[in-house]
Amino acid sequence: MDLNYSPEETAFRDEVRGWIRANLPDALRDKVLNYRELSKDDLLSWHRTLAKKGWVAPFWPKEWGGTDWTVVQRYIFEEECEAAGCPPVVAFGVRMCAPVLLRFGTDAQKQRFLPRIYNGDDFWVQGYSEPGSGSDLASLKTRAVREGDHYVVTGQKIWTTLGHYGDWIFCLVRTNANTEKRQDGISFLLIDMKTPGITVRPIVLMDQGHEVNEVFFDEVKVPAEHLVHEQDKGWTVAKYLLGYERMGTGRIAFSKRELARVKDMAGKAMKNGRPLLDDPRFRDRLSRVEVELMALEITNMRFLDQLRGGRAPGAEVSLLKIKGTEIQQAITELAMQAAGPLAQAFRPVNGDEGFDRLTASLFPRYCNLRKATIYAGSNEIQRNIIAKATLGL
Amino acid sequence: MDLNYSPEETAFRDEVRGWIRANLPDALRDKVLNYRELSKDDLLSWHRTLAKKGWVAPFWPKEWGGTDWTVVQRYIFEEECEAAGCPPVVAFGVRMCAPVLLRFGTDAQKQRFLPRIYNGDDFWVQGYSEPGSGSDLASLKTRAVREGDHYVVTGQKIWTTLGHYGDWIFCLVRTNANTEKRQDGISFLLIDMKTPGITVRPIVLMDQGHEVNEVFFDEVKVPAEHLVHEQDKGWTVAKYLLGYERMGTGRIAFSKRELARVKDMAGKAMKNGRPLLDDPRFRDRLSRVEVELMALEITNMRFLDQLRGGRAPGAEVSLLKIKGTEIQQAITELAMQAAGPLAQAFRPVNGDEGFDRLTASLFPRYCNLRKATIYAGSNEIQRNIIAKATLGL
Amino acid sequence: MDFEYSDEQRLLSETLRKFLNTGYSFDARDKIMKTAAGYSDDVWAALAEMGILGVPFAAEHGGFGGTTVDMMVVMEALGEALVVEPYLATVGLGGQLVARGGSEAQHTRILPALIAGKLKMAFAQTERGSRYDLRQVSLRAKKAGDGWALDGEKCTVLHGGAADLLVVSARTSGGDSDERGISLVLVERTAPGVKVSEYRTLDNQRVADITFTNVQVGRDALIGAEGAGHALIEEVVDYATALVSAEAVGAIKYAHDATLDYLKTRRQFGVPIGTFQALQHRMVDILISYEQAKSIACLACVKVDTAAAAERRRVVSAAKIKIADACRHVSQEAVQLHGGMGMTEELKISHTFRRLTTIAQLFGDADHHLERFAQS
Amino acid sequence: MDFEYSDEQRLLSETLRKFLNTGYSFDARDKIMKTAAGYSDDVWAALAEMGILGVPFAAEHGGFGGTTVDMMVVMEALGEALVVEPYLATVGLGGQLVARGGSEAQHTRILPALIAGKLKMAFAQTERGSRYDLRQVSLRAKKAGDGWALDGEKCTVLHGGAADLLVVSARTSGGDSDERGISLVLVERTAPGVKVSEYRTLDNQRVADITFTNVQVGRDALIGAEGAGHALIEEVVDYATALVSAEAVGAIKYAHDATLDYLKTRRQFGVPIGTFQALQHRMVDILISYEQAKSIACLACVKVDTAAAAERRRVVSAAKIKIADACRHVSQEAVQLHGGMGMTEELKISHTFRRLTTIAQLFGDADHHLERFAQS
Repeated sequence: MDLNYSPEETAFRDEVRGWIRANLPDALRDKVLNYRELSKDDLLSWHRTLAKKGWVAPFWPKEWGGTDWTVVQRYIFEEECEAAGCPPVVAFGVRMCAPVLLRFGTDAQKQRFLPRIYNGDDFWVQGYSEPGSGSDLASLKTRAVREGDHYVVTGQKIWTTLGHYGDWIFCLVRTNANTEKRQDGISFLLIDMKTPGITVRPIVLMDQGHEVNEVFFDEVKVPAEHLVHEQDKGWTVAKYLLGYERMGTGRIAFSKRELARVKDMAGKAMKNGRPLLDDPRFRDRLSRVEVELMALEITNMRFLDQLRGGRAPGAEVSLLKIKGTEIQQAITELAMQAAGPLAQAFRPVNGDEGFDRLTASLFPRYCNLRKATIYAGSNEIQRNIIAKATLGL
Repeated sequence: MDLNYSPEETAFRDEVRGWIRANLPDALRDKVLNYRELSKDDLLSWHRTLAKKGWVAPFWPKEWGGTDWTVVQRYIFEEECEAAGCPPVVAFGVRMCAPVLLRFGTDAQKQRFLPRIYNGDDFWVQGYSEPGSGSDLASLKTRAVREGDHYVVTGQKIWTTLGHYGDWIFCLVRTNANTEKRQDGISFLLIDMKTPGITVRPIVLMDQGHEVNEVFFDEVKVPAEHLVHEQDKGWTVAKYLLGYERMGTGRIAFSKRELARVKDMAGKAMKNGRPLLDDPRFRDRLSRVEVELMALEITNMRFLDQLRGGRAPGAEVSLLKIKGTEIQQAITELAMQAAGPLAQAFRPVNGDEGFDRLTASLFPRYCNLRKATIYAGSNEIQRNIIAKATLGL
Repeated sequence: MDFEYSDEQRLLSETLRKFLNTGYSFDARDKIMKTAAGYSDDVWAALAEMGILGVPFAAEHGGFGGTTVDMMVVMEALGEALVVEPYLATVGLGGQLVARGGSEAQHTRILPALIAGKLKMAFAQTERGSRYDLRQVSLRAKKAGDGWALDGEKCTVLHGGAADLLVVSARTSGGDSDERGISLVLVERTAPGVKVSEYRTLDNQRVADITFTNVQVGRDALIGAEGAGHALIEEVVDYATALVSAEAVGAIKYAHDATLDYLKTRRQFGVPIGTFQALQHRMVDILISYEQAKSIACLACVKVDTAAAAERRRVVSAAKIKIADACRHVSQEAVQLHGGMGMTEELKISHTFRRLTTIAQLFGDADHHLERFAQS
Repeated sequence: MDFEYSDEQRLLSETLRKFLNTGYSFDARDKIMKTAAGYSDDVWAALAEMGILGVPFAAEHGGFGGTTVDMMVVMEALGEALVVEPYLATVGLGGQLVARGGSEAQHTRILPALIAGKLKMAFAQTERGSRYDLRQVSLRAKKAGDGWALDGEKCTVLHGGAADLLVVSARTSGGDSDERGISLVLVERTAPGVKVSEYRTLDNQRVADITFTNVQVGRDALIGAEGAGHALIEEVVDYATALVSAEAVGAIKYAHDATLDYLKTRRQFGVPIGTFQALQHRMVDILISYEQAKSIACLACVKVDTAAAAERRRVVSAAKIKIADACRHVSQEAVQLHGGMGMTEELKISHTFRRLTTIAQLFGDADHHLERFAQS
């Protein structure tokens, strides 16, 4: 065991850092670091820059564009991207749809979709949750009826993140309503969002942002060739995907950057004539978060290291999700508290001259991050999974 | 609403304080305040002193010796007793057996037992838990078979607090093993512990103290007149008693005294050349406990106030138990932490000259108080009760 | 001691709640907060009509001479309904400074109008670097002719944009963090040199940054003696802290009820999610937080009327510590147990979350009051 | 970076665990801790025989030149078995002070004997008022003839009663809390003027209060330069803190396993109590604490060998913060989930509870290390 970086790893870090410095546009970085909304173009342009360099999907098989990096290299890369303020690579295509296609897709599906995912030609989103099916995903009702060489899809999805940007959506749909177990009779479909019959409606969250959507399907015709894996066997695909979905939710490198920013803010905010950061009350809460994050950084790599050889991530990612999201939330809370009374102003009513947008974004961010313990399988569901799969309870 | 004490209440407090000062022996007070083990005689002698004054069972009906005090007076009395270092009035007789007899006992039972309980002639203990029946009390197996005018009792009780002091024990026993619901077929028996066939064995807890016991019953003959309420209807009695059992577990006045003592200790212990009490890290944990206790003091009286008119305590006492025991535990933990490295020495190996017994008792007390969230219905059971009875879940 | 609301208090509560249940539904509130002003003149007039604006003021000015426990009844109801009108700013802060520290002339000029709903007030106290420290005042008032000239800036003044009349804490002597040398000055919001930048808050109230550039006021604009404002400020802020503690109790009550209701009605895995023991136990902890918050708020409301300053500080800070912790605990758990729905603008629970988050920090977060409590 | 134990480390672990599983059962330990000495000479000899006493020391003295990660393997195993022998005091403290700060002559005299199991050591550092502050040293060493004379008292010295040789921190110059002026002095426990009051601890180890009355030692009794002991003390205490962090990980592992087993086997209401969701979620939190504690202990063990002093301090304090929190969380939950049985002397879980409680405070509680971490 050696938790120090090797000279090769340090050299790799320098290479990544140099490349980002040369390729990340200032305007984009500033948007990220100031918590501004990123447009579809913002997201895709950075995706394409990474794709051109060959770094957009490091963990894919080498033949499809992967880099064969070690777990440590992947973490270094992630850390450098976050530290520099790179936009995220949206997970739905690269981290979710692609692993599914690689494992379950036909050759034709792989050939058709993987290069386009890699190159950022399509913006993918995820159609899982329904109004009645949140934690209990298997109770989903959106139905797909096979008619000739098409499926006809009718129903509703909810909480579709960035659905308003979506070119394609992968969906779980019910193809058989008469099975004994509800998990049977579900299929995994790829749907072109330009198909007639699809309506996307925004859901405004309490931070006043538009991030999630309802997606309505009204007799949407989906070519049967866009079925992934066998009909009625979509639950197998869904289970496989769950681990990948949650793997990205720990966001350790992101939290490292954000924690550093809170430290910076608290070093500037004054309390009783001294920096707030020197106030033991505030500082200790921050320190405990920092320590948890230091530990989670190691836990994360210990766990990922065990996935060498291509095993799909299992219950261990649930632990990373729980702790990672708790840390993310704690950091937004500390930032808001550091701002103190100044955190109250949200939007100017009469002119915004001199308005401090960064401070104004802290309370909404705290609100927004409450989602972290709810989405991608609530932390309660994650605890159920660990109890069952890891502990055997 | 007025949460200030009235002049009458303040006068009452003065009266109680004066009487205790005149009647509590110094040696007994010192034993209490130094966390020494109290003998049966210690407990009973103070009980008898209170009985002589007429203050041993304030909440009993006036005809049996109650005082007709208001909720506030009862709390003032309790607070003064604790603050002065009075030994506790052991609950099993006065607070548990007596309310049961008052509610369910025959006239003969009341006449026989209540005055003896009042005067401290008998030391009562409680025979509820069994090795296989802790939280799931209704699964108890100790059986009582009716033979003529006796029951013959065989089985085992466990966690019998102060069982080694016991003259009498009230027990839940199974009189019918063939009922559909396990709650049916249980009876409530009063048993003289001098009856042949009873064996008491100590259980040593991790604080090395002897406080709880196993009690074995081997064909113990119990006169049928010592059945309380009807045969097989003991669960009704048990449920009635539960509220009373838990009412005493909040121990707010006790915690007030103990918190004051920790403050005193932390005011004397030095850290970085200043009193530990001035260290914001230590102080804030203490303050939060203090604030919870301030709130619980009001919550306690708000709830007890609602019991005016003689309603038996319900799920609300579960809340007092949960919060009260959490506070008790937190205080013992703060005390141990205040002592720092000095908390390690437990018992002298070679001579005890100058040995600091008070400091040495802090770690064992922390260990001992872990019981508070386990006994009298674990706090998990209390949460189940509130969820069901108060919240309707 | 006595643990119950009086019959009068129960009547007050019923009257106010009846009005809010009918006239202040969640939809009605939604419309109000989206107006330009961010509050409703009609609602304000109705509150005046019902006497709610006059509860704590003396009968001679048209008020009811109510205690802080009477105000607790009001604030609990306003908290449960998430009322956005500038009640706290006007009645709990500005009006109190006048009532407690003002001259008879000031009383007569201001209080009857306030109670009648014709005058709104705000307290301009916080500055950019002052955080929760009431002694930190750098806005200066200098003698100018017969009166005073104010120069400086105030920040996030609660409902400063809606106020007709501001009470401004201004330094007339001493250094920026001295306790002595702070004076309280009455300033018309529309006076020359006053510039108001108004902001919406995320919990749909309003705050304002206000700059004062050579703002001239007369000698009669001072509340109390020159330079001796700090004690009154602390007293009134303690009073307002007790009030928001009560408001929090009302909002926590709503969060408790709504979450319990959701647990009973939301079904997953074929059963109401309230049948899951892990969620039951967490719901119980919400209940415990509510009961403890209510108890400590009661204590604070009683003691701000009856205790000497030292004891008042101690109890108010104790209350705010517990209230801040309970706000945080209950709001976070309520949203979590609501799942995605709890995050949405369309459910009242997300608004309650935001209000509780704000209250947790208002007049000092838990850390601030832990420090003050330790010094008491 | 590399996240796995090496083959050698795995072998070390297996060897030691095999010995402990057979020779150090819970019953065997019970007998040992009830003896007059409170530890077993046979076990000590066996540890020497297996080379466990020599793991961190240089090969030239008979050791294995192991890293702190090698020691982590040892400490985890000792922690899981709750070994009461004075390993930490001898190998982790006394022996380290000699190995890192001592002269060649001291090395030759002490280390081979220690590694062979013929010499036990302890570090007499804590004083009655010093709490966890390593600079607070008031025991005085004054020049006396060719050597030194010691006067003063040390408190709760870990295994001070079992030690043949003590390392005593003594003030040779400066005020009671100065960083400079602290010297390290070797003293035979049986030297004239040394009085040892030995105590059992509740976790069945031993500590001693030791008074020194005009205790005479030679000039060669000093470890390192006169007055320059503080840096070495801090380095070695950081090292020992990393070791007890690893010991805690072993004990937490046991608490996790035993509690999980109890949840699966203890039945109430007709089912194993591990079927109750509220308990499942709490068991998951125990697992998370274990994994996080293990990660931070790994980090500390790696960094005490490889980092410069500032980074070492930061990481060791971070580790101790998390370890202290995890000790508290896991020990309390383990006992709670065991119910009454968890409170009894006869179950190993209650002993694990006590050891974890002690470790949480050893070499500084969470508060101490939070303060140090904030300064780093």
